[in-house]
Amino acid sequence: MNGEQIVFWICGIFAVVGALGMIISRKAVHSALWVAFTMINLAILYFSQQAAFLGTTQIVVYTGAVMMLFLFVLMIVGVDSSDSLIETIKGQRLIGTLLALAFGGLLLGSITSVARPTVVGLDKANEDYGTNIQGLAHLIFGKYLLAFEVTSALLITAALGAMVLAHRERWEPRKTQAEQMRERTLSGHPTPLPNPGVLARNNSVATAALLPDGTQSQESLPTAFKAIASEDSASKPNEVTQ
Amino acid sequence: MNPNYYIALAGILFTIGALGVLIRRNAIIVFMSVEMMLNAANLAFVAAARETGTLDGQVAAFFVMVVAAAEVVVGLAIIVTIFRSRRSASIDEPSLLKY
Amino acid sequence: MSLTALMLLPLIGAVVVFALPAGRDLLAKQVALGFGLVVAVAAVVMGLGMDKSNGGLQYVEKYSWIPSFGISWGLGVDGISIVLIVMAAVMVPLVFIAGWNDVENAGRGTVKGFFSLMLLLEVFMIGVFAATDLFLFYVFFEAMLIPIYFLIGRFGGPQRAYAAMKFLLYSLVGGLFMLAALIGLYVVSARELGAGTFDYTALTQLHIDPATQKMLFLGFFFAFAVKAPMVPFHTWLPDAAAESTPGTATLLVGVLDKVGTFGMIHYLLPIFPDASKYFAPAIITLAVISIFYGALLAIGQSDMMRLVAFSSVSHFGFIVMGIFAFTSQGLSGSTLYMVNHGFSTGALFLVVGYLSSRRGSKNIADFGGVQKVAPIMAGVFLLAGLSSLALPGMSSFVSEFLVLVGTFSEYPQAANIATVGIVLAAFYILWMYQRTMTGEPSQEVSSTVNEISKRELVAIVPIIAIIIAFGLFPQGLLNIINPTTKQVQSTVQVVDPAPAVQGLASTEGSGS
Amino acid sequence: MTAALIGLPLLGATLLLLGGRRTNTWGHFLAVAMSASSFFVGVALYIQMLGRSAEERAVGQHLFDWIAVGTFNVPFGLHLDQLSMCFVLLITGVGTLIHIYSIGYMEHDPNRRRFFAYLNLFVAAMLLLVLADNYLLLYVGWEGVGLASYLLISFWQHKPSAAVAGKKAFIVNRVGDVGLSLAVMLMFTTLGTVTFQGVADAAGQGPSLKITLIGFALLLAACGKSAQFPLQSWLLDAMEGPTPVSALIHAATMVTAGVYLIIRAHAIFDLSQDARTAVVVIGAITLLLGAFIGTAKDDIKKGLAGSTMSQIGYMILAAGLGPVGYVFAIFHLLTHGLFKAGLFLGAGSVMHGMHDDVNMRHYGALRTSMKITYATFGLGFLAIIGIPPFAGFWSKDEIISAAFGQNYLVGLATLIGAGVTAFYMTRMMAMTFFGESRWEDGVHPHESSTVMTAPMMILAVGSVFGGLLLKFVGDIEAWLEPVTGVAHPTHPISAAVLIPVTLLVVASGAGYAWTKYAQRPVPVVAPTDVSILTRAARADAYGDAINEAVFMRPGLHLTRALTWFDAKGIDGTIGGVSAAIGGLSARARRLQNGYTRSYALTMLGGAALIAFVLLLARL
Amino acid sequence: MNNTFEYAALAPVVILLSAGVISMLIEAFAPRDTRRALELTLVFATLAVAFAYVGINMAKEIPGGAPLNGGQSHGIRQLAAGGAAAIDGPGLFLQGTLLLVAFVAALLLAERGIDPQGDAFAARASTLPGSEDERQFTAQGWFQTEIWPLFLFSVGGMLLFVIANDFLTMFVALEVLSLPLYLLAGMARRRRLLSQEAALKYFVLGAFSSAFFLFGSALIYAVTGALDFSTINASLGNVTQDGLVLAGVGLIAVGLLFKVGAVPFHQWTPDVYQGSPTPITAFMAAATKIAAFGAMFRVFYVAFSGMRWDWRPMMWVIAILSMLIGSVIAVTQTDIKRMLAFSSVAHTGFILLGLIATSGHGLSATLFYLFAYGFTTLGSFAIVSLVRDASGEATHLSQWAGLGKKSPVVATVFAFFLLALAGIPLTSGFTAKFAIFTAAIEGGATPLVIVAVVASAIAAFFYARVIVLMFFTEPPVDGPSVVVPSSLTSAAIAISAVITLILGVFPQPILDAVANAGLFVR
Repeated sequence: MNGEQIVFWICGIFAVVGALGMIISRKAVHSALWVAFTMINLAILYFSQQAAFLGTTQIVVYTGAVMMLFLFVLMIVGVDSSDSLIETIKGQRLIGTLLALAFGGLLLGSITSVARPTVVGLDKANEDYGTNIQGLAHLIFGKYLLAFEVTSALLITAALGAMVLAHRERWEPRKTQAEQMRERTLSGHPTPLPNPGVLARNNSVATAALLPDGTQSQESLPTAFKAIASEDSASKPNEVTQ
Repeated sequence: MNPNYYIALAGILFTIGALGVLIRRNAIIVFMSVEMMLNAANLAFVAAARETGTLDGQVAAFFVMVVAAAEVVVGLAIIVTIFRSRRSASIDEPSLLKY
Repeated sequence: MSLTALMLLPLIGAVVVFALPAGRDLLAKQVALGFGLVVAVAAVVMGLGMDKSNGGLQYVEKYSWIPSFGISWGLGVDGISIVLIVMAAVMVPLVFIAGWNDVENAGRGTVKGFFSLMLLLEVFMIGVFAATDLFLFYVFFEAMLIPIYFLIGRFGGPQRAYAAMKFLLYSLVGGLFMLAALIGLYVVSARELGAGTFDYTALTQLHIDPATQKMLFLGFFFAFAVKAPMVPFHTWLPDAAAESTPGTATLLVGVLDKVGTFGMIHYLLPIFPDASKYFAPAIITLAVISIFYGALLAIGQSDMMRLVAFSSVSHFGFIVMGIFAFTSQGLSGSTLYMVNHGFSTGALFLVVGYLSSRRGSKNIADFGGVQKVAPIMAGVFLLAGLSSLALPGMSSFVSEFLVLVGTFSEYPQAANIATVGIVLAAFYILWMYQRTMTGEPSQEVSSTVNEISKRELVAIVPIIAIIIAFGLFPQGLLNIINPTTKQVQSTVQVVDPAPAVQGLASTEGSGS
Repeated sequence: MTAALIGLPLLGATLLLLGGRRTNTWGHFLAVAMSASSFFVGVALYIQMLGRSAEERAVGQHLFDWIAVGTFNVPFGLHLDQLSMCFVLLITGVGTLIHIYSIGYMEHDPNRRRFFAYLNLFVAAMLLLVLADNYLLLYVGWEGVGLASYLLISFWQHKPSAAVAGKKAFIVNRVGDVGLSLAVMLMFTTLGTVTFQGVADAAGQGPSLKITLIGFALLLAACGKSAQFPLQSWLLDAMEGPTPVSALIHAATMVTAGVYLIIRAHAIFDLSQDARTAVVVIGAITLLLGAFIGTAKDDIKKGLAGSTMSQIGYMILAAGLGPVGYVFAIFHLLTHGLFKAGLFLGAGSVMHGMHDDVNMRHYGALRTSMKITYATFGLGFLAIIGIPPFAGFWSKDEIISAAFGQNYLVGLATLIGAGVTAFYMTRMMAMTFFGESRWEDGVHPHESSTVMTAPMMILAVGSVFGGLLLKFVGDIEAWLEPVTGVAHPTHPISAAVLIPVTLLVVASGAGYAWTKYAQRPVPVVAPTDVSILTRAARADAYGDAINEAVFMRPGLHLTRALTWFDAKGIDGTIGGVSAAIGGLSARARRLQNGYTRSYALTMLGGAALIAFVLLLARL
Repeated sequence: MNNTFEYAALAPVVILLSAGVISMLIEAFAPRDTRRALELTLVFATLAVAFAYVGINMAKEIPGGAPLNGGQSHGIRQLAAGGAAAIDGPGLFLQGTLLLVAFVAALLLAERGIDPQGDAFAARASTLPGSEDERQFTAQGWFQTEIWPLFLFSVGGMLLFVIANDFLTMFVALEVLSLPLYLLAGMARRRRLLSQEAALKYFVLGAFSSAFFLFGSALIYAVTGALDFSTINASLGNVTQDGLVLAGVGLIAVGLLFKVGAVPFHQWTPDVYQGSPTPITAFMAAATKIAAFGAMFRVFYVAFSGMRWDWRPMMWVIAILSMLIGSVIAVTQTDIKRMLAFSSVAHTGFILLGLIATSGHGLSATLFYLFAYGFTTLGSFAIVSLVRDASGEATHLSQWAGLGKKSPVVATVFAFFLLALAGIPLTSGFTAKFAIFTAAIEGGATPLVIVAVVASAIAAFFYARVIVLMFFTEPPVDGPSVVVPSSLTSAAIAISAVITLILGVFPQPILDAVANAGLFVR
């Protein structure tokens, strides 16, 4: 067993474990970490495959940036939210697993159906341009220049998309502190509104706070929740319920 | 070393990724599974590049990373939007459109 | 007068009528009738102008249309198509007169819409018979559905939507199978000729291998059998006929359905001679079944329109039988039958329409004793009925007998059995007459059913005159038809079977 | 000239039908005039014909080419020969008389004009039938008379029974027409022609089986039109029509068309012994059946109708005897036309006097109050039962004699028929004109007007002298010989023996009836405790019942079953297919369950499917 | 290696993407109330200029573009950008088609006269559905003009997609065209939850399918060592026994079949079509299908043409499933948009016949079909957007009852589009169907044509049903009304209708064009 084989088997198994971990972990954060783990292992495999630049990029872009973005969003949507064990779609898990096995079997079967010819190796390809990175650069800015340029459109789209969907513009000028003060005083609630779940038995955002007299304070609920309630009933189109 | 191993590994990862899409309900994990599939493809590209002695595979893998990054942004933006209006990241939740 | 111009006339009429301001109902009717009459006259003139020594296409015109597919705007008529065109053109103005108040009676739709659609339908009816390009034929074949669909669906009875839908779907399904076969034929022609073509003459000269012929034949035949309609593809007809206005039903059954049988004689036989021969026994069997099935079902109907529709199923059985007998008598007889059936069934539908517009019902049981309150109506009804049952002396007899004798020489058993069908025809017609016209009129009948009006007479009398005239002088039509059927026979490479006793027949003909 | 024969009454019919009410006042005169002028044309032609030698008497007239397709070439041509001439004179002569009679008989009918139009139409059609020069044109006349018969039987359409009877007549006739159609088709395919002349010329070379089949088919046609067994049932019902119609159509002329047809096609029958045998058998059965039915009828017209069947049975039988019988068939046809028309008109006159009551049990002793009717009817009676020298004797006797020449069994049948005829005619005579009166209240029988009695008297004269004239003056045998061929009858029993025997049989039949109905009182209500035979005869020998059971009821069941099948089977199948598609669709759209993961699952399945198919294609 | 970058040849793509960037800058810097005018000017000008460039490219024989395919030298053939893009007849034809479709779609996108609140897009997509923010933005008449850069990028991606000549460029182009669509799908003004759901589904499944595409490319690359189609085709000629190739072909097929919406990769179609803003649905249904089929044909006709005996059976199965399942499920649809979606699935099956024909005729028939279908679809969805009640579009079929009474013109035009979709003669749909069936029979796929005929028969049912509903049924009491659109939508409908009619009656010019387009460059 040479070094490459050792690396392959170790990192390969780790990668698979990470992948399995991703789909098995109940907590989303754990899954994210498993993915990161797999990616790092893949990066190592890249290194051993004469793809040093890619290995680096894998770690920087993927493990570093992309996975962090995932984690960040996970934080937004609730770190500790976890999938329940009960499958809601009947038979989905079983059929899915079976299908995946069948598909994987067919895939692996066809991959292994023919013995690969001997590996050419990248030494020659790299040497044409100097190093691996230079070789890549040559291709990216030569043969694949079009794709490269077009990728910019992709990135702009991504930025634009994130902005359109996530950026909340103001439809009125920002209030000054004085205005806010005045407003609050006039509203009858000089003090901050109770948070959801305050003094209630659970602290979900959906549970209204209890006022000292024991009644529920509707004001404690975020407007979105009230909105959802109305939106759900209002916008539910009659046809889809059939 | 026989590149079949790498490609087989890629296949396994790809399948696992696909399975993840099928059985996970958290939209973000589903999305991670898709990323896993893309990574599997990258592995195959990289292995194949070495096997065939061309750099195109590595370039492809590079582009995939860029594309994936852009995709992630858009995807997560959509997921966040959905989450904001539904307070849930479950991919099963938005199922009003059916039949 | 070119055929294109003949088609353009009603098209202009349709547009003009449609463009008239709303509310000018009478004007719309008059304009439509004017156009209908002009077309009829033009068609008759063209018919008279046919060269009777020539069985091939005449008035041929051809303009390139879609050269990529070898499609052209090719029109031309032979002896078979011209008589059908003339029949259609003559029926249209009569239907206009007869259906003068159909729209008002239906209580739906607009008058100008109705007449505009009718004229549009006439365009397609002429086109479908005149097309010499198979593709063009198909286009008209399908395009015809649209005006009829709206005529049924918009102006029909209570079940009109269902009937229109059923009609459309049946026709479309048939048409789609024909489309597949049509394309197959095109591909075959491309293979054989180098460039695909839809030209009728070129197609009749193809030598298609028998197996392919059979497949293509079946595709076409299915479409034609649905249209014709033959058992078991007939169930759309009673519904469509019963739900549409009498005028629509007349054109639908009297003219439109002829496209099916016309297609058989004009396209199936010359283009697929081997397959035609191969399938002939089976089709003849089906035709005989149609004859009886239609007749028996007609006996069982309680609705007059449905009864007439089923009788048509029976009549179409005769037509198909004659066509696939391949004898000159069968072919000419069937062609003549198509014309005659158009008139006789038209007459029946129109009279039934007169009755139902008065009584507000097409139900046989709602009538009785009409003869006493409206004797002329009853007389007209009887005449139409007698024509339908092929009373000798009327035109339908000539064609029916030709079909029978033509079939008899090739398929004696089929003809024997079919002959029995004429008894059933007498039964359903006379029984209907008995139940509706004879006896003492009920209170409702005597209060609602009044004598036939002048307008109604104007519509129906020409039809009956034609029926009787062609009963006595069918040769005028046959002289036009015969050369073409002869040509069909030579294309199919069949000859009439010779009688057992030779030598005498040839000396006949000069009359004794 | 020949065409004018047909044209005149046709013109009359057309004018009357199209003219409408305007012609009400004078329409019947026009009809009579048309019929009469046709008769005079016929007489003129007859005289012309007499002037030519026997071989040249037949004349053809080619009017125009009617139908010509391929070798099927049918001219619209007329053919007037001696045989046709007999019919022309009979039709126009008797027809005109009946037209005249009808002026009186239909006097009070609001639709008299229409009636006369139909009568004219009938005459035209009947003339076309006998003048056509080919079988297909004959067919036109054949159905034309059927139509006229239909219209006239159901003339009183408001009576359901009349409407039904008309329809029945038409339909049963159509069954016969099937035979005619088949015969024409067989002729064309076998002999290549459908003209009389062509068929006669070619028949000798035709395959014998085909010739026999043609004969059978023609016989079927004749059975329908001539009310022969088994298509006899319509004739009795046809008596629903006005009595002149019964006299003209259902006694004198139309019903004899079958006889005409067989004789016209004698070339076929000459060649086929089997076909002739069948004709004889049918004729024998019908003559006995008709006579049998006649014995039990209380309805005077139905009694006469049974008699008509029976007499036509004689003619058919005679025609089936071949060349020896053709002439006698026609002979009997002509005499029968005269005396039966007279009898019917007499019956009509009686009914006229009895307020349209047809039940003989309500008659009796009419000889005093209706003297002319009594006399003419009586002469007709003598003619029909075959008392010499009245008309019927000459013709019937010849038939009986010829029948014995053929076969003793057949001869016996004709002999028995003669006896039964005597029985039922005597019964009719006795019940109507003799015995005590059994009139219902308020009925005051009176003699009919002259316009009615005159034709009766003329016909009575014919009944008396018709036979003599035809046999000895007209020499019918020689007259018809060029048409029907030469016959050499063999007479195994000499006339000297046969005539007395026949007369004896007739006398005993008449005598038995006389003792039973004239000398004993006739119950006003028909007795019910009668023998099976009587019951059968009253029920028309169960002809209708058999039709009902064998054709009508199964037919209706079949129709009902098919209607069900059409709705549920065919339409149901197609509806089922669309319902199945709909159901499939409704189920399949559930797959679209709204869950993204489920869609992904399907996609993965699709990917696996694709991989599978790809691998499969490699194998 | 040829490192030139043929700007002229690639001009349409470059123009569109540059315009996208400019449009983005407008969003960033132009005052709010001038944005619409600027964006519209930019968009229509861009489309027009790009179209002109396509025309120029079509017209000229590019000097460097020597005929690459042996003797068959007719048509324009050139590889551009180092072989990453193939400028050839089919590619240019599809680009032209896409630009025209985009033009019409842009008219729909720009429409503000139908919805009383504004255009079809949320005033601010980032606001919560039903929130006060949303109400305020709407009330103040804000508009999400960011749809325009997204739209331009998407069109640019499509233009590239149909000429991409290697898997990498194709993948990137795929993403460029898809990502904006994912976003646009989620930006509806009404029924925003449904719209967002559509976006999520489209996105997740789209990403899922691109992964398949990508993995397939990787496998092909592993075998051939190349990503560009001509090299792949050349190499695959030698490698036949390799399972990897099959797997690669299959996986690539999955990715592309998803985009065209073929069964069993179709399930996103109805949901996304229904949920998206209708102008986007129209654009997506027409343009995406054109672009995806263009790419698919290039892949299978160029890269995998030597393996047609392998992939044809698979395509048979897919085509049969698409035609039948699409038609069958459409029968019971009660939502007009979903019905049209399933109809589009069935049409995908029909178009696949052209692929299966594997011939020049198959290709040109498909080009024609795509052209015809694109406009018919645009027109149909445009009309869907006109039928509205208080809550927005009234897409439930029952609400369409009696439309012929209320608005005969709209109903008639819609009926015309339906007839075209059903393939009735004298409409473009018929000519298209005819062409493609002809090609299929020539290619030996007669059984498929018979299946297609059966499917068409089933399909006729639901098209006819809508017509029955519109014309022969009484309108419901409180039914929706038909809004009179501004000239934008009217123009879009008119253009679609006219093209649908012309292609049915006088299709020869376009038939010539597709025939002259010739084959793909290799």
